[in-house]
Amino acid sequence: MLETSFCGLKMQNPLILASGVLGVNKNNLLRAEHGGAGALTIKSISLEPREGHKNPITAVFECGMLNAVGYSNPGLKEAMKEFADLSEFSVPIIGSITAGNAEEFASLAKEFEKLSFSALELPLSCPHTPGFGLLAGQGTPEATKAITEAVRKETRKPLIVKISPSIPNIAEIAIAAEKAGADAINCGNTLGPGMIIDINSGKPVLHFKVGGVSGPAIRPIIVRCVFDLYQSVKIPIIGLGGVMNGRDAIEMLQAGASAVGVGTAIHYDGPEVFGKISKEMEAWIKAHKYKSVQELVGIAHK
Amino acid sequence: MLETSFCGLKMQNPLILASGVLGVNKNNLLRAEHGGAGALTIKSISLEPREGHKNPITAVFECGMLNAVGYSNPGLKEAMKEFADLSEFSVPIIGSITAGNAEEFASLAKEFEKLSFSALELPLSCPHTPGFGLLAGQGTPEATKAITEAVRKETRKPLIVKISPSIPNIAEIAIAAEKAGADAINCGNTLGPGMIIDINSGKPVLHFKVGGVSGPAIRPIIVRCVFDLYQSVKIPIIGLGGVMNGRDAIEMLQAGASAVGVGTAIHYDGPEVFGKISKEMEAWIKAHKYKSVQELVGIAHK
Amino acid sequence: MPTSDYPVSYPIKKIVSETPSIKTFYLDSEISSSPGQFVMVWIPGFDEKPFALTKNGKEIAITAKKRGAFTEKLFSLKEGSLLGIRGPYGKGFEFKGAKKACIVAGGIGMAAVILLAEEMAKKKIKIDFVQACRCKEEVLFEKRIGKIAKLHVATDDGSCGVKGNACTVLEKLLKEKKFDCVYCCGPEPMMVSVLALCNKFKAPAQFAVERYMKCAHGICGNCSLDEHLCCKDGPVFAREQLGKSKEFGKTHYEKSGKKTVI
Amino acid sequence: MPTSDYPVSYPIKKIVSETPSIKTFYLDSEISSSPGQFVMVWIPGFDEKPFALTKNGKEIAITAKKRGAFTEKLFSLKEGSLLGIRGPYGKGFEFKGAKKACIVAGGIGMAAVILLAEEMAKKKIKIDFVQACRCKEEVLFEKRIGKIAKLHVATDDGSCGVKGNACTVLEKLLKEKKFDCVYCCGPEPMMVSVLALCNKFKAPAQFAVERYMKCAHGICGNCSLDEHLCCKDGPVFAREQLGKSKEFGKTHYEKSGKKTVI
Ligand SMILES: Cc1cc2nc3c(=O)[nH]c(=O)nc-3n(C[C@H](O)[C@H](O)[C@H](O)COP(=O)(O)OP(=O)(O)OC[C@H]3O[C@@H](n4cnc5c(N)ncnc54)[C@H](O)[C@@H]3O)c2cc1C
Ligand SMILES: Cc1cc2nc3c(=O)[nH]c(=O)nc-3n(C[C@H](O)[C@H](O)[C@H](O)COP(=O)(O)OP(=O)(O)OC[C@H]3O[C@@H](n4cnc5c(N)ncnc54)[C@H](O)[C@@H]3O)c2cc1C
Ligand SMILES: Cc1cc2nc3c(=O)[nH]c(=O)nc-3n(C[C@H](O)[C@H](O)[C@H](O)COP(=O)(O)O)c2cc1C
Ligand SMILES: Cc1cc2nc3c(=O)[nH]c(=O)nc-3n(C[C@H](O)[C@H](O)[C@H](O)COP(=O)(O)O)c2cc1C
Ligand code: FES
Ligand code: FES
Repeated sequence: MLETSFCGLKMQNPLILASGVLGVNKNNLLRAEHGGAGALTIKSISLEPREGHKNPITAVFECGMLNAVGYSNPGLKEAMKEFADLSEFSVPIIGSITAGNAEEFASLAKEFEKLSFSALELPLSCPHTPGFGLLAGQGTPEATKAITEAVRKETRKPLIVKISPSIPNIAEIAIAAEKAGADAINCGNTLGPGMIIDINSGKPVLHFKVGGVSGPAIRPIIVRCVFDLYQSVKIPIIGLGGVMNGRDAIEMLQAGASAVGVGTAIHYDGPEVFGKISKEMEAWIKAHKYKSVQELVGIAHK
Repeated sequence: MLETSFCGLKMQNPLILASGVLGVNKNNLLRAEHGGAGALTIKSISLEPREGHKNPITAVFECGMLNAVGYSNPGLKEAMKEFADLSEFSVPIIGSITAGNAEEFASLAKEFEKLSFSALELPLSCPHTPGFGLLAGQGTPEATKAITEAVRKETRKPLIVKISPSIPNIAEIAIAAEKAGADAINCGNTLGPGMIIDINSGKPVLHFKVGGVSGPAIRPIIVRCVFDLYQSVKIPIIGLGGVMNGRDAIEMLQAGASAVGVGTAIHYDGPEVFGKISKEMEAWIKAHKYKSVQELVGIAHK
Repeated sequence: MPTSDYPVSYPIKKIVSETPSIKTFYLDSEISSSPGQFVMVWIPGFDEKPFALTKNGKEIAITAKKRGAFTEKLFSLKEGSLLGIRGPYGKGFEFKGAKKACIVAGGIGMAAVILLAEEMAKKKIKIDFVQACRCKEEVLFEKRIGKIAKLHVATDDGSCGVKGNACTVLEKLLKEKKFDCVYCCGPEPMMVSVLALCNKFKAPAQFAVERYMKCAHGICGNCSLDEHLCCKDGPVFAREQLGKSKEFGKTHYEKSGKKTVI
Repeated sequence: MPTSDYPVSYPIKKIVSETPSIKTFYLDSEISSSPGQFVMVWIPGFDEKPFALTKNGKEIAITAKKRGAFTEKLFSLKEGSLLGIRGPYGKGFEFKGAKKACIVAGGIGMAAVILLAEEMAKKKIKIDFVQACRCKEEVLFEKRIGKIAKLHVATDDGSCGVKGNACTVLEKLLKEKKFDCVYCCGPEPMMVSVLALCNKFKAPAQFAVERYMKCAHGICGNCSLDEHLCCKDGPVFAREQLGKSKEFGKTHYEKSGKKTVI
């Protein structure tokens, strides 16, 4: 009942592990698969290894989480080893790469083409890592076009462009990605950035001072973005941000998402949250006499 | 201990009732004064009466609230009657006006000059009312400059420009306002907009479909905006968004706010929330051996 | 603190025509409210208005009188159509310790007090129930009240019960008996008269007051009655509170927030 | 679900030099944790690392060994300096029903088991406590342990207790006695040896394992040990779990997420 296909990826349910939440290594990914995810995204990989920002890299507040991990990752060379063999997985794995410019993106994509990822995702939208994403000016239609086109030349895998809900004119970005050859939009990355201060010391808690906001706090904004994008682009959309339960996942589908990302929910319910959300979706779908998740996609536009 | 002055307004505490939360009439304002507010902002008034959007105009989610009131207000003529006599109040009252363009703003300001408001606030940042705020293009440096300059000519009252936390380059807007003669920045209005869907009917809950997000969900983003603005402008800042308790208010001050707005907290704790927050602030300030709230302003920058 | 509060819609299970102008809509939405509280009823994509519950618990019901755009749309709905509900909101009637009570309802004000009568009956409170309406056909919930209270009907045209208004009946009752409390809901001019009567007889009294409601959770300020917010502090107010009011029976705020004479 | 979880800072109340390389820092922050859990300790504006609590309740303490940048900065702090704390995190040691226990600690691994010893002593559990360290000067918590357990010291240079390592002592003990459980924390190579010994003697055992921790709440994935997350599923693992591990004693993930041989 929850089976679906997204960009040709066959999924047992529409729930995708978000990039950067677990996903650092195959161990993590397996855990999320066993937790019930329909597909898995790896943590974004850069050309060189990165330690990321100093700790604290996350701060949980009463409505979600701030993070400024700073794209810590072992770099392309290590990633090529870690993900060389994906045969132990029975769900699709989505590669994620991050870089400072179109050229670097393209060279990463070229290498990733050798791996058996089912799709490739480009986050152009991280709000808290100098040299990358929004802090490298990747949140414009021009940069989106340039990067997407460059990567498109290097990959035949389904190409997902991940955009920022903080950009007022989000449709422009998505349209630029679509025109440049993207097969799907992931909407989206963390919001903000935001800041939390430890009032006793007067110091921002995150070492990078600011971090992207995820979790339930941002869900209504993501839903609105997905709703807008559904009217702006024809390619399918991943709704990602603040989904905690079956209701939230169904809301994303109704707004126009064809698949639903899940990240911060793992903080609250562990990797088993995928199974929980699936069960809740199934119960609702049954009770409301739908036959498949596809039927739900975009019905809020009727 | 909590006494402060903001733009020359003498306040018994730094807490200001946010515009549009209660504030529709003097009854409402009195209630907030009795609840312990240090100053009160009226609901924004437009030239003509407005019924606003149909219901639902608010939707409370687990992290705050969405609203799309649509600037319902009785219009200038009625407001001139309602607020003709403010002598019963013992705290400063801030007038708020909203309009579609600089000219209209100026003519409203001219009329408001006849009333005894202690200051005048210009919301250029509402995300959900066609013809006003962001939907009228008021979220640009150019529009901010034009409107602020036009109003500046008509008023000698302290002039507060209220800006949107949804604008990536928020400092640009604040600098434009400062240069155009604003005496303070209110940061800020609701975030987004966002959307909540009733999954059973597949319909967005708000009649206007989308609405601005307020409450705890947006606090970290507001804190970051205030932190950024404190480094960008010299005029004082009102930190407004998601403040629920003494800790949150102190966090805003430390980020750089000289006064702290409170709106959605009233949903959770009623108009008495001002007294509650004041008490919590006082207890913390005593325990940490500060002498005044002024000492706290901006210390997160040290 | 952090719970959501927005309408969730359910299919209408049953629609009952109570009178030529009044219908009751049953839904499978579970809400437990106390009498006098209200819910917001949403016609998805259309509009949303406050209503009293006339049935409470695992199955709920609202009873509406056709007046304007919203109730017209409501009356056009069929069984199976979706209605959104949020609430309950506000403070209900106080009846702890009461032994003898009088309920006075005018027109669709009935909807706000029928559950009160039934709850009080469960607590073995003796009830005199005064219902005022236009004519015989508009008498509401006759059977439900008959089981639990002494019903006194007043109609404008005398087609049922006494010819006259609620006060005609109430004054007689107040002369004869002493009530622990008079509970009243109806058009505001009627409530003003009832308040005056209760003052005269020094009878404790509570009134369910209508104001134009939007948010229903104490945020928008539109429902104010003096310093009170009808949606949170009310809609039920005691005689003493209304006695001091500068606005009860005189002014209210329209949808735009404009102050208008009632 | 929705509670916040970020460091709150408190002034250091007292600093005690335990050994030439180890200090204990006392704070007035109230935390109740179970032995084996850990907290994240933040030097505001500098960095944050995981530490065991060596005192629990209304006043807490952490005990640190000077190693690299973080502990150097920590050692430079004075009483009154602020330290941020969040936690406790992870799963602690299981000791319900145990009657005779053996604790084996190497170096600063001591910090993770001192409260365990004290909690077990409260439950009248008999404890043999094996502490292995470099030399006499580095013996930690001698007095605290002396009161509640039989302390066996092993030093690299033989300047105190047995000359040798933890296993030298443990093997002797395992030959003599039967323990309900062996609890172990120390450098991973030492734990690998202890695990082998316990396997040999079929002694139930639990180990507090270190992995590079960042978020500490199961999000970043850096602390993984096979499919487990050390910060949530650990840091304490049972002998059986580690026996099946492909990574214990072999590889861990660096700060960048790079897999490295231990
Ligand atoms: C606490 C409360 C409980 C109510 N319970 C019931 C009930 O159980 N059954 C019932 O039939 N009606 C009830 N009402 C009235 C109901 O909410 C509607 O006002 C009424 O149905 C008329 O709406 P309409 O759009 O059909 O007509 P309209 O022509 O729009 O309105 C007729 C009159 O109703 C009033 N009104 C309209 N909208 C509102 C609103 N949002 N809030 C308050 N008053 C409004 C106005 O004074 C208007 O003049 C209640 C009102 C309140 C405040
Ligand atoms: C659950 C747990 C509990 C701990 N309890 C204590 C304790 O009570 N007392 C104590 O002194 N130390 C404890 N540690 C180790 C402590 O967190 C630091 O690793 C250690 O203090 C060294 O940090 P440094 O920056 O001074 O030295 P560095 O030179 O930076 O590090 C020395 C070694 O420590 C390890 N390390 C560094 N940072 C981390 C990190 N964030 N997470 C895990 N390992 C790291 C690395 O393997 C590194 O090689 C604990 C570690 C874990 C995982
Ligand atoms: C700790 C953390 C690390 C993240 N790292 C990445 C990353 O490397 N690449 C990326 O595209 N998104 C990253 N994200 C963003 C998430 O993929 C996701 O877009 C965001 O958290 C919103 O979804 P959620 O509310 O379900 O968490 C990260 C998020 C978190 C919380
Ligand atoms: C119901 C509602 C109505 C509002 N109306 C106005 C308004 O008329 N003018 C305005 O400047 N801001 C308006 N706002 C925005 C608030 O003043 C405030 O900026 C926002 O709610 C964030 O603060 P909070 O999180 O403390 O509520 C409104 C907010 C709400 C929730
Ligand atoms: S209806 Fe909004 S405050 Fe009462
Ligand atoms: S430290 Fe982040 S998952 Fe364990």
